[in-house]
Amino acid sequence: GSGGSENSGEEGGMNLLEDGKLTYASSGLYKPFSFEEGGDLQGFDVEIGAAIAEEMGLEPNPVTSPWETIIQSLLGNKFDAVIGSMSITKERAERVAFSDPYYYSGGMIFVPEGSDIQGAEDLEGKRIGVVAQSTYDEAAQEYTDDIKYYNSDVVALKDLTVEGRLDAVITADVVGFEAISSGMAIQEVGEPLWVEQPAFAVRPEDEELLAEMDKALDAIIENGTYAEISEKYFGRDLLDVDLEGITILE
Amino acid sequence: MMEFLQTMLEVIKRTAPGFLEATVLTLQVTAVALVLGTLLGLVFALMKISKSKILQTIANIYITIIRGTPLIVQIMFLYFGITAVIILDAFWAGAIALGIHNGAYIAEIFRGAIQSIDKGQREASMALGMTRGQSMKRIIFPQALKRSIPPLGNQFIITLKDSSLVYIISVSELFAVANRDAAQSYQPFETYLVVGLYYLVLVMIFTAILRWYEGRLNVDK
Amino acid sequence: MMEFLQTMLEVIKRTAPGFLEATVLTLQVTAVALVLGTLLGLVFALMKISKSKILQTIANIYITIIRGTPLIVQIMFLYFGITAVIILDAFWAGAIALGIHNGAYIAEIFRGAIQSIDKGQREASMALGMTRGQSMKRIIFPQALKRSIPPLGNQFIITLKDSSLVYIISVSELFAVANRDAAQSYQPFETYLVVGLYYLVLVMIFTAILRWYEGRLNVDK
Amino acid sequence: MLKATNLHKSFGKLEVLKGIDLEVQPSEVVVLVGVSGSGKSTLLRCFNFLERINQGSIEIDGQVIDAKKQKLSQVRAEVGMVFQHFNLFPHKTVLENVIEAPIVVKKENKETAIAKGKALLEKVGLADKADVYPSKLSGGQKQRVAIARALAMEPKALLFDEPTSALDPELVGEVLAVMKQLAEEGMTMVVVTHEMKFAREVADRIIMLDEGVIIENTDPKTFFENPSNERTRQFISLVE
Amino acid sequence: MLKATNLHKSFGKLEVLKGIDLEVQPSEVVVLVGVSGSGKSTLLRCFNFLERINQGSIEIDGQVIDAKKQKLSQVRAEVGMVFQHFNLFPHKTVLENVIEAPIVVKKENKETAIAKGKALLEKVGLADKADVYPSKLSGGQKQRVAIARALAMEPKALLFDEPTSALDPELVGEVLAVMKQLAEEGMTMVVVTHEMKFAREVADRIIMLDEGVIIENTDPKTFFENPSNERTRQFISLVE
Ligand SMILES: Nc1ncnc2c1ncn2[C@@H]1O[C@H](COP(=O)(O)OP(=O)(O)OP(=O)(O)O)[C@@H](O)[C@H]1O
Ligand SMILES: Nc1ncnc2c1ncn2[C@@H]1O[C@H](COP(=O)(O)OP(=O)(O)OP(=O)(O)O)[C@@H](O)[C@H]1O
Ligand SMILES: [Mg+2]
Ligand SMILES: [Mg+2]
Repeated sequence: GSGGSENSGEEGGMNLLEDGKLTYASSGLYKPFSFEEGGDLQGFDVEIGAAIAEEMGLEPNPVTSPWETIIQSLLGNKFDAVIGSMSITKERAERVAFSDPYYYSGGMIFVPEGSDIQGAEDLEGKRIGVVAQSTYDEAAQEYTDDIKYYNSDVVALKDLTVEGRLDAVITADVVGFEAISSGMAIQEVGEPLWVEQPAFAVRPEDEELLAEMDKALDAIIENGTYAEISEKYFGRDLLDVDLEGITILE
Repeated sequence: MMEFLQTMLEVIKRTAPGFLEATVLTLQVTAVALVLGTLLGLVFALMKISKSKILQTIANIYITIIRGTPLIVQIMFLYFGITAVIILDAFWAGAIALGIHNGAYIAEIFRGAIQSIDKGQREASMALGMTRGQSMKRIIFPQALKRSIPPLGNQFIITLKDSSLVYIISVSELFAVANRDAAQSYQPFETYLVVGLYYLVLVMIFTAILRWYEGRLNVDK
Repeated sequence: MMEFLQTMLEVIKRTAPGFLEATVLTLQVTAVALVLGTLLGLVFALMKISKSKILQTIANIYITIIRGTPLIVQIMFLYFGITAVIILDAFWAGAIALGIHNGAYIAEIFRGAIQSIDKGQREASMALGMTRGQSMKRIIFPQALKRSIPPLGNQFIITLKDSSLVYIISVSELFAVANRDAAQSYQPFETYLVVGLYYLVLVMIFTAILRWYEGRLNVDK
Repeated sequence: MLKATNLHKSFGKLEVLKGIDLEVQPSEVVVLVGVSGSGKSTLLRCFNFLERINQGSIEIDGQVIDAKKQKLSQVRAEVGMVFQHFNLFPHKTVLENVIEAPIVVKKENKETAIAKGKALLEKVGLADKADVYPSKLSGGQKQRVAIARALAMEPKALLFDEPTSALDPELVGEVLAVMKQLAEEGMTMVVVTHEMKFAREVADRIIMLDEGVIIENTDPKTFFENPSNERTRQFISLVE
Repeated sequence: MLKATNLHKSFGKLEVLKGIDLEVQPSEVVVLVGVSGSGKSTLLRCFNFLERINQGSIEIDGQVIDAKKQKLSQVRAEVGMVFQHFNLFPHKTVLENVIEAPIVVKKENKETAIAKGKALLEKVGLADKADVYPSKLSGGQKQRVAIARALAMEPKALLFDEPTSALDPELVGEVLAVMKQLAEEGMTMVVVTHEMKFAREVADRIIMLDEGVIIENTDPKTFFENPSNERTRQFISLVE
């Protein structure tokens, strides 16, 4: 737990929950971005958050929050920022302030192995699983009314392997690939539907904090820390993508 | 205050279509769970009071496990566990998990009611030449059933509220819909207040029906 | 079968560090909820049996609302609602929500126990010249308290299981940690089975302590 | 008619009946007395196999009953029992209480059972209460219904376990009157009671139990005026 | 000592006492009889203000008690009551039962209370049970403790509501003996009982209640041998 001395003098207007600490949240159910293994919270988002905090001279304090309520919790002062693969959308931007994107991610359709679904056009009227309050929810609504909501992408993907429960899951490509490489009997369909831009989210009034975080992001990209973390989890640099000809989700 | 009421009215209006639809699902899950739970409860209650040690043990294990673990764990376990055997969609998985959960509690209600019947009743019927079975069927059980009605009614209300937990396996009942609305609208306070009202009204209706029914039963005799 | 046991053993080993840590949190949330619930329960029970209509009404409203809405809605409402007033971290918000929830049930336990004391006790004490207050404090309440212990014990066990719901406001108790493990290991079936075992063992320990304590109480007198 | 030979009965380590020998002749009325806990109820219940005996034997109508070989429910149907707390079936009307066993146990047809049941209610003076539920009756009325219910099975003997102790004093008489009438009609009866007046007037024999042993077994006159045992004398002085 | 004038008491629409006039002299023993529901308990409870009266007045020691002005708990402390079901405090030992009220109500100091309590237990023959819990006592012993408990408040009068009806017959005597002793010592007593032998021997006066009205108020001899009312005669024939 983290008790609440708000506004501290030292960090000026950064309005941190705890002095000298950057408390940032992810769902913890989004392997390989945020997950818990052996009691430790880890993953790409968690390490990026740590690097950002250190760059800002703060102690990193990663926490988890169920995705459905993560924005409510941010606005309710439960933590300082979301560093949890939250993509920039217009609707979210009305409530929170976003940093620059910190990676690009493809929204991808996954189906059970051997499914007849060949592409997005086959999704018409099918049962699609997504995480509630995710960008994939809106995407799925374009294809079908039969949407099942989950609190974890991984659990949704697992349900794909249960015959008759789901026809497809829409989630981030990397999340699906991670599941496939762990032996789950699912496969991707076609190319990413779009590319989205996950970014750090803070309360709109925390402008100073956001500026500091943007500065820190530039710095870790510059000094190679970012590439190192990305390499560790994905074997490549996530920022290293060709954005030609692909829709960028807003 | 006026402003707050204004907001609340708006939230109620905005959420009504979705919430009412979800209410139907809540009631459906509850109904299936109750029917299944009552059947299971009856079977396990009879097992528990039977003379067979094996049947007693089976019933005890079932009841101990169900009463010893949280419902939400049972739901998750059943949803991911039962799939190895049969295919169930979320609605049925949720309703069945709730039903199995209820079964243990209802079994204890029936057993308690049966054992609460004065043992003079059994003795009197046996002294008249009835067998154990006849005595149970014609003398003990009818009285026990009547005595079970208030705690069963209570259990029904608990089930209605417990049905909120199947949201976790993506059944779009009241709480699931409220969650989505709270996140979308960024009005969690108002949304949860309204969905709480929905449950409260449902519970009060349920309670009123029960009171009326209990009253009728008492007048009958 | 062998293979299954093998897998289970591995899962138990793998999850042990995280689950044991989470068990501590589960017990802490439960303990806070129980202490708070008992205090609230006492206050509201006394209000309910008081002669003041206003106090009675307040207690009735509290109990009706708490018993008429799902715990998970109460948790969400408190966590996202109360933030407007004071800042509570998730642990305290969850424990307090659980405590307030418990208060209503414990109030009914105390009230039931007080009213179950034979009215001859009150009459005998009044006939000896005691005031209502003296009679309650010295004669009725000590007996009621003893009679409350079994249902209170039961309520304690319910609370232990209910504490699993505070996962939703991101308290890292057992069920939250199990969720995370299920999402990371791709082994939901085994994970939920193991976490179920944790709860079962806790409940059985709790139950054994209670039985022992009840036994001791009975010997005492 | 009823005969116990060397009857032993224990509850766990507590030996309640320690070798009872007792024979009841047809049409005899035997009153059983003794202080609380002496084993009176237990003895009665053994006669009706509501308790399993540990040792000894019980004969009904000259036939030894073997709990292992015989269907006890059938044996029980032959010896009726009336309880202290009536034990009427609260979910059935007075008439239904009376006809339940004949229909269920003896498979009597319903019309016959009703006709006989009504006659029995007439006999105990409750013809007008046939369609009433037991909760509406006074204690004395309840006990009279219980007697009619037992009689409906046409038992060879009737056992009474303190049939009037749960009654308000002014209601005792109506129940004793019915019992007296039955005795006069030749019913074989074993009656546990504290009503010494009834014992004196109606009993053919009075038996005193003390700590699981029969310490007095004699006619009423001798029992009250010249008991053989010191404890009997004590008991009489206490209850009279 | 105790005086009721035109006492009326209703429960809802049911008028249970319909204008009772009754005066009890100091040291007098009054036995109250009547069929179940006639209002005996209610009358006793009115004397002790466990029931509020609807009309009429009650005097204690010549002083009219006004429920609105006086602290009833203080008035109650002056008139003791012994109940049918003893109502001992099960969570307290026998001695604690006896000293509870003197300490709590009369603020007696503990040593004094214990000394007096032990003397009272001696008086009812239970000195050796002082540290035992009530659950370990027989019914007769419980009732004697209840009497000691009432005496500990040094009441001006004692009310008994069927003090022996919940007892096994062989235990009735020991309680009646204590009551008789109290009567001989000059305690003012009002006793509801069905023990006609006690009434005959100990009562100064017997009062018969019927449907909330006093229909007999006379000495025992007249009551049994020459009652003025037909219903009294009926009642006597039923209970004797
Ligand atoms: N089912 C039982 N289990 C254990 N002990 C029992 C049981 N039934 C009776 N007893 C004991 O057996 C003894 C004799 O009991 P029983 O009821 O036969 O006495 P009783 O003479 O009928 O007494 P009462 O006048 O109180 O009815 C008592 O000590 C009683 O506690
Ligand atoms: N608290 C009460 N509320 C309603 N009715 C009551 C109450 N107490 C007694 N009565 C009724 O008042 C009437 C007289 O009761 P009371 O107890 O005084 O009779 P009783 O002569 O003592 O009878 P018993 O011999 O059965 O004790 C009865 O009809 C009874 O049902
Ligand atoms: Mg007996
Ligand atoms: Mg009375």
